[in-house]
Amino acid sequence: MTSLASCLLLSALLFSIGLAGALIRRNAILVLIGIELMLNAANLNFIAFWRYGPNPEALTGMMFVIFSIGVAAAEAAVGLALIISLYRYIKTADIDEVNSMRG
Amino acid sequence: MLGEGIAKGLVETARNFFGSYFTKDRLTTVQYPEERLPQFEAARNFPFLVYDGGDWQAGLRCVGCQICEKECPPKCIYIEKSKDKKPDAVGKLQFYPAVFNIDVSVCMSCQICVEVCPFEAIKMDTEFELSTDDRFGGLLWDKAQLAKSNEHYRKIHPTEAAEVDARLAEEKAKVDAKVKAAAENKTTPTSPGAVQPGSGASSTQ
Amino acid sequence: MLFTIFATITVAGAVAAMSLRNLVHSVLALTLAFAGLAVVYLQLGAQFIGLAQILVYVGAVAILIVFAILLTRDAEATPKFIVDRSWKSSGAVAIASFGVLAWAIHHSAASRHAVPPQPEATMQQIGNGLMMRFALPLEIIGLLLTAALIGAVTIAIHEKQETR
Amino acid sequence: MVETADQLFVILQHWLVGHAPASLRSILSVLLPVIAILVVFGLLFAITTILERKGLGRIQNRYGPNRTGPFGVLQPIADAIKSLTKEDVVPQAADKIVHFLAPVVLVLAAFSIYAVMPVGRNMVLANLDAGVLYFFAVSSVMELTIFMAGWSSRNKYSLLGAMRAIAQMISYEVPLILASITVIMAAGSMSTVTIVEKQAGFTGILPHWFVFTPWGFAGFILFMIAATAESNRSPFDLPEGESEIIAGYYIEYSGFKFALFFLGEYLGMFAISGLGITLFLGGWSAPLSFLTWLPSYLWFFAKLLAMIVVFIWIRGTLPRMRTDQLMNFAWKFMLPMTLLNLVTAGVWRFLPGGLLRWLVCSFLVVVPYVLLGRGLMQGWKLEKRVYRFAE
Repeated sequence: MTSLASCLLLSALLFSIGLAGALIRRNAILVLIGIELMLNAANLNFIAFWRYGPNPEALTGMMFVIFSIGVAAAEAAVGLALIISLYRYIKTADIDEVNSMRG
Repeated sequence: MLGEGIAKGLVETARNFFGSYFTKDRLTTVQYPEERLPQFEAARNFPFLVYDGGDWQAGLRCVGCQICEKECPPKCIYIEKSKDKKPDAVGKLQFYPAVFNIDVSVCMSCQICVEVCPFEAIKMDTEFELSTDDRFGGLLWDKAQLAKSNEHYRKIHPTEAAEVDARLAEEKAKVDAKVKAAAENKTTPTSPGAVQPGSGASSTQ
Repeated sequence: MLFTIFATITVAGAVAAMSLRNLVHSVLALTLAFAGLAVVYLQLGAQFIGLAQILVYVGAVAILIVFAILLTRDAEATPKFIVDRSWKSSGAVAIASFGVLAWAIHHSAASRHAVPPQPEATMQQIGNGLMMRFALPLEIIGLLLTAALIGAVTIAIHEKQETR
Repeated sequence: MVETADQLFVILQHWLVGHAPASLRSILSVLLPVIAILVVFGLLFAITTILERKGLGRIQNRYGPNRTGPFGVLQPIADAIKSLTKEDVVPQAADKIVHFLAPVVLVLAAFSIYAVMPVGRNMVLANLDAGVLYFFAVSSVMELTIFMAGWSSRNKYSLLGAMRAIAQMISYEVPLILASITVIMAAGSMSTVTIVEKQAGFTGILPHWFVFTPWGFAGFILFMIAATAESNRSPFDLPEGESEIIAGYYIEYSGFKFALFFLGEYLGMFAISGLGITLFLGGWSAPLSFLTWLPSYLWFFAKLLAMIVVFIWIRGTLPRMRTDQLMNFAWKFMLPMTLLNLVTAGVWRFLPGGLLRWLVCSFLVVVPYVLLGRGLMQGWKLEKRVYRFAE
């Protein structure tokens, strides 16, 4: 029963799970994982609309996902580098502890 | 240039590979159960008890003094001294070990028991094919398994055995001389005080 | 049918990733979600995207996260509170967003179209698209990735020297 | 006759599927090649273990295993029985589920790589449009299983080994992919079958393999170096260095799970050799024009065995590298070389055929090699080692 609606529902579910995780969990790495999940949900939307959309020959949705994967990889690299450098300063990856602006 | 050494190494290993098929003396491996390397004379593995003559029970040199039991670092020797005395190799009445066990799974082949034994009764064997399917009983050797003839000792450690034999012969000669002297003393009465300390010293030795 | 199975795997992986206490476990669950999503892409006819998803997410991003977890040494310690102080309101926001999205999907006109035939997306077409129509975005992505590489390296190296 | 011999297994498969009930046909047509892959490469694993042990033995002037069966050829069976009957020890602190999953996923991933491997004419399970990408995608899963194994064992050495393995595999994946991109450029396709077909045909008696071009030759060497690193084989076997981290990520594995790891490792090696053959050595095509009467699959497996022999030879020759040497080699030599090789392949494509093309491209390959090699060796202080106490 693969249809546009089911794909979109899966995507919405993934997005909400990612959002909930990013908002609820305290660990910075898990927040990053949540953001990755949300990006993936968006990618799934692009693919679904490319597949069921009116003009699949243009490959626009697919191209967007390729670039989005590239951006997500860059984001993960920089985000994790930030988390590691943050950890070096304050010895925790718990974002609730990072509430002061001391360098 | 990068890679030269690698090429050289590859040629060398290839030469080894093919050479091993053509020149047999390249192969250093000994095909063990069929071929064996001669053992070194100083090789040692686990201790055994030396006996003289044909009967191991009569000829056992061990007198059950328990020095080795006390000195053994991993405490793998267990001795029970006998209640009665039997004549030993030289004919003197001695205690003998009623039980003499060595747990070779514990033994560490340190040879301390050999060094402390005053009677040359315990020596190191060279036997190494000792595998057994019984982990506990199979490696706990009793007196019967431990007893090996002096000829065996001469065979595995010829030089050392010759020294020991010479020393024992010397001692035996000394004892014999004393016995003879004592016998002569008994037949021809001389001062008994001169002999007494000498015989006392030899009995404590 | 297959879609349902892989969608379930994906969602289960995502839920596990966000709820497990052990961080390494949650990354492994995340890779499961990524892999499930890759299979969904393959089912939708996007072969290149599906394989790229596995290559990038399972092969690179998951490994990167694992390295970060081990470098921050939180893998073994399970903290007392794994959730935020404001978890109630955050959860409500997430549920509300899902509600809105689901409502929108249910009522949108886009999902009522007939299912079109499987569109073609050969590697040739994708390559031509990337090299011709999307050449500029490709260059920009290359620039971005280089910048990200250099940025990540400088962040890590700079901090290391300062703590010494 | 030649045609029948070549297509023997294809015909056999069609015949078997044709005789099955209609409802089973679609499953059977997939299942049969899968079973064939499992059996053939499982057997190849057994053959390779004995070949490796014998070969290494001979290189070191030993006999190698020669007790089980004639010349020790039954040794793999003895090993299999031993590993199957051994006790499976799981550390108490280990993460039981992950510890169990790691070898299973590794072997699954390793076997699924073979789906895109053309082992003969018309003999490929799935002719994917993105076959080469599939290969790299699936082999990247193997990195994750290594991490799973190393982390779940709760052992310092295994974690260290896993981290070394991952760092090494990620570093060498870049030159591996870049080296194979040259072929993808030249063939204009990512499908393994199309790549092999592009290398068909002969000039005189020599085939049109990509390895017989300057960029192809350099690409092949670079690919094989990266492949050696990727499959964690000597001289890049630091992740499982016995003398330093006592077998790395599979310290805590025993019995059948250890055998699975072993299998996965060898399957990875075969797969990457197979990819090298497909990309550079013309896949299943014959090496000389008058040898085409031999069946195609025989050629593929002959090439695969030759690659395995080279792997064993290298293992018997080179000592293990140090981590800094490994990383320097990857980033200061392999990466620039593969990037320049990419340029060379482009130049080759756009220059007209003839001697000039050969000269220019050879120049483009050799000069960077010499310069980069010199740069790499600059830090090394190579001198004859003097042994003070030995000798």
